[in-house]
Amino acid sequence: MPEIKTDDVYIELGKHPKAGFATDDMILQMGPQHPSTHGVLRIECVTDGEIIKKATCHIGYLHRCFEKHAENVMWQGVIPFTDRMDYLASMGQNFSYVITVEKLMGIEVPERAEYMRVITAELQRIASHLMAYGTYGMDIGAFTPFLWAFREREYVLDLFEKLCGARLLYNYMWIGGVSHDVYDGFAEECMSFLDTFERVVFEEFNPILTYNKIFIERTANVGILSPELAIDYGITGPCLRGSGVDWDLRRDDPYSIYDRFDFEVITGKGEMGTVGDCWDRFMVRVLEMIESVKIIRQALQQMPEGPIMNEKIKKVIRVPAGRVYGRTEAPRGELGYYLISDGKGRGPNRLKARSPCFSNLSVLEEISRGCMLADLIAIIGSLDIVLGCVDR
Amino acid sequence: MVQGEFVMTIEEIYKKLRKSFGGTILESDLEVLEPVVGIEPQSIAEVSGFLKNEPDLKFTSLMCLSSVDLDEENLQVVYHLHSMDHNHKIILGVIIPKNAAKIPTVSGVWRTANWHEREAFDLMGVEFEGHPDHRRILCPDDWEGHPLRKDYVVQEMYNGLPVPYPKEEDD
Amino acid sequence: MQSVNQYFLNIYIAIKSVLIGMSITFRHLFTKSVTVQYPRERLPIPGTSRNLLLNKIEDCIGCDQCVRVCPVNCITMDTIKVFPEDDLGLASDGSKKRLWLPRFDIDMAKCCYCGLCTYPCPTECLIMTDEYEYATYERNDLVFKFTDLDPIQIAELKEKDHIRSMEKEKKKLETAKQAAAKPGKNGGKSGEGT
Amino acid sequence: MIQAEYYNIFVKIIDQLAVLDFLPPVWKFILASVIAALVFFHVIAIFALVAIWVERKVAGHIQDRLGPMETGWHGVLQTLADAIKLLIKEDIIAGGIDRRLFVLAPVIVFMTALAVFVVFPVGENFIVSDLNIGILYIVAISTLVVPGIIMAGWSSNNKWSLFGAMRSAAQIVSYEVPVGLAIVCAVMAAGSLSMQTIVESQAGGFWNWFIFSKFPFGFIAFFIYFVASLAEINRTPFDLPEAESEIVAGYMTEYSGMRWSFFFLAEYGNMLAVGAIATTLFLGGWQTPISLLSFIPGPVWFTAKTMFLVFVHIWLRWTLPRLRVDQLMYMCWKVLTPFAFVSIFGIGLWMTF
Repeated sequence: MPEIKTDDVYIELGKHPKAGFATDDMILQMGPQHPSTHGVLRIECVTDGEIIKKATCHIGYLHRCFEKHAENVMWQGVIPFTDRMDYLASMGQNFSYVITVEKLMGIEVPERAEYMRVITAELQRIASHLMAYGTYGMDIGAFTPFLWAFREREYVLDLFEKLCGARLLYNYMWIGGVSHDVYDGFAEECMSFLDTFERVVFEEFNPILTYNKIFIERTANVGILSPELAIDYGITGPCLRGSGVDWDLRRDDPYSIYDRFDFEVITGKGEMGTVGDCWDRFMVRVLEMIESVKIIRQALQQMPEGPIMNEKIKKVIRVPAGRVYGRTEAPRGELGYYLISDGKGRGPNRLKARSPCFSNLSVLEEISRGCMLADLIAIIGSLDIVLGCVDR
Repeated sequence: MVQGEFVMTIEEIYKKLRKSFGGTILESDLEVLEPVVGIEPQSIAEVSGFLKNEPDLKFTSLMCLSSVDLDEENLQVVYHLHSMDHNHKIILGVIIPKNAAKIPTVSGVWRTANWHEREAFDLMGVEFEGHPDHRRILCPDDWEGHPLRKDYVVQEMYNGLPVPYPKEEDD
Repeated sequence: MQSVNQYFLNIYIAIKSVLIGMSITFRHLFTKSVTVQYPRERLPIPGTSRNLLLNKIEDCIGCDQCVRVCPVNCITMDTIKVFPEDDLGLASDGSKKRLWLPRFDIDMAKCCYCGLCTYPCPTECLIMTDEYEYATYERNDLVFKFTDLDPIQIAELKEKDHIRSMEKEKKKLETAKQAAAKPGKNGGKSGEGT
Repeated sequence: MIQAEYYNIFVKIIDQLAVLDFLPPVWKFILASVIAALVFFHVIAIFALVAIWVERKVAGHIQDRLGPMETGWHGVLQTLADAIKLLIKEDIIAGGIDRRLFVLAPVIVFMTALAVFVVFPVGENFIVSDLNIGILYIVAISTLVVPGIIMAGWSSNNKWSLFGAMRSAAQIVSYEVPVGLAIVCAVMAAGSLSMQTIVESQAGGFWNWFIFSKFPFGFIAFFIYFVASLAEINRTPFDLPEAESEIVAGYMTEYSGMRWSFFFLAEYGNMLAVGAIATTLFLGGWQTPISLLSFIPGPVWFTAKTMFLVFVHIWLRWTLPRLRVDQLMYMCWKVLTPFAFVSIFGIGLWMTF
């Protein structure tokens, strides 16, 4: 595809080289209040009719300067802020932060707490991917799968509410353990949910949306992201795996106790079109939910008895001086926290969050060039961004 | 993907870098948890290109690019690199003075650095020379100051609107 | 020939997938709905739920831990050190109360329901209840005031505290002066006790 | 003056009223026409109220929820409440728009939806005007919706509106072709352009309906008509002109309150219209499927068949995603149109031999 320069785009009226009569490109401000930008994202599209010549992202509408906040609260006070980063996958965000702090403090977490963390993080991955499934269907124009996905997601949120008292912003994983032990019957409820969920994915979600011909036509061969481009742009998570790169931090850079579980890393195979198109990214998410189900099943069976908090953790947490970068596979990709402690303050001296959505969104300009307006919506949806995570 | 035999320890990578670049690689303490290899500011782009393209290093992915307010005088830009082919990691750190915070861009090496550098510029005020799209990213274009600096004072008014949260009146 | 086959295959797949989708949605027309009619039916709230904060003020010893840990600064607490002649009694866990609490306000409009404040509370007097419907017309009505002292008492206490701090100040000054004048000798006994 | 046998049902009623004997026949005819127009306006309005409620209930139950439940029994009055809300809303006309076109556009769109109702044979003697070119009249009138939508999109001075209008114009004009060809199939089979004659030629049981009697060509023609008519009235999966997730609300973006509800009414009026046309052309109109059930009057059959088709519209809407512009055109020109020609050819052969 030829490189489009700004000079070409803002070409003088009436002097378009390819047209015999006066034409001009239209600049379309998509957002910040647009139904399909998944929050407050503004995309400045230079369009030729319905064809996008250039789509520039303008982010920051949801910027709260979380990193500055984190410098002014206690170590455990950062956790509620991490919840609010990616508000659809709060457990994953908590997980990443607490294991980074624990790495810096050099403490161990009780076995039971590790299992609880894995179970909740994987349940959260299911909930988050369900949301991605539903909103993607809605971007393409199907409304019903959205509410069905929400129905299943509600069951996960119900489990979380019973477990820790909150439905969306959990503050569940604490430094040194987890805040609540499981209630009686959690394992049974979880298992029964997983059984119905697996059935629902294969009997309802896949036939109605994933293998619908219109949906395939809309998403296959659209927004192709080659593996080299994906790695170059720092794309992680399902988007990277959708491009066929076999990379999952849970397996390749294991943290917590993920090395004890047996699961597959799903990659895009170009089943309906080219490897790395929107359909592949979507399908990776659908199949990852099934892999998460496997992990939760194993974890529930293996979960030992014991304490859920490290006894050495005091009410006022002291962290030794040092720097550490911890990363986990959050539902949307590699979530990293770079923490600097000076050993004196009550909170982090500097916290940098490397959010997956931030890097994932940056590729939009590259892969949306030359597509149609409807395809742009499909591409944004398939990248599955959360603006709270992009803007922090 | 993982090829264990190529994994290099941080010491080996450090030695290799010292051999190729000599003095621009600063003396670094490699004993601490996650050691940072110090680099001279002007040579960061070259070192990055070397790290990415050298066959037995292959640092294809830039995990994270952070800017740090080090002390009164200095800022630091920290690069977390990771090789998907060989599964080894390195952390580079570049220290630059606050009053002349300029550093060559690495967005030509890893394109993910594009937005991360814009963020570092926006929030910490590090200027990246040669960056293709050097604008603020998160704050509005006409915002004053760089919020993540420790000495940052929030501006009183922005486009005629008061910025700081109004102080509660004691009843 | 290939493309002709593909053309008919595509039409066949399209019609088939539409019919499959329609059969699934038709089945759902008759399944039971999963929603509840909110104001009339309510889902049970689990015991762990984190909603409105409540402080059992008679148990509060004013240790300030909740204020320090709160990430959004929604708790405001004023304390006055107890006077020697007063006895505030014991908290339910047996620890002695040493502080008057003329002010313990929680601004629920700021609260982020993280529950961090309830964890370090030594007497477990600050809890999160399952009350979740407390919408108000005024934002100030969301500031919950928990002190059990009436305004007159608070004014008196503040006055007393002021006098005490003034005297302390005076005493300190005197001590410093005496220490400067006659090092080693203890003085200023007359200033003690009000 | 119009011939006596084409006098519509309203003219007949007014003729029989002794009270109105003092009026000259022309005035009686005008009075009858006005009454007819009012009646059909209310038919559309009431149908729209019911259809919106049905749509919401069907949507709710398909999505495992209940839909409106508060106003009246299972929310039957919800649409009425919404209508009242829309009526009393502030009439917002944004700055920088072409006022006259903006005001006129919903009227034109609604009028076209209303005008096609004149020729629907609801029962044996129940038709407002049995024009001998009835079906041609429908095709001609329904095309008038395009200028209305373009006016709405252009006058709004909004890029999304313009996108919606252009998409809609392209879509409606293209899909006129398969619609017209599918109609031609029925016209060829019946040998008449009159709606009443088309229905009468399908008498005597459901196997005589054109959808079954000329199998498979009748069925293909019906299928093409049904799919293409979905596109004509901008329903899912062809709802690109108002695709919420892409172009906000298309040509309706700047409209609110009363004017917006006219578009809304027109959409449901159009649903009823295409349902009625499909019923008339392919499903035997008011004819009973089997003679055993002939005690049920014709209008009931007509309404039932139309409602079933409307239900299928609703059902499809809550099942399918949306096509893209180029795929829409592909479907029109490369799938529906060739098959329509095949079915015309087939029916032609059938009629010859």
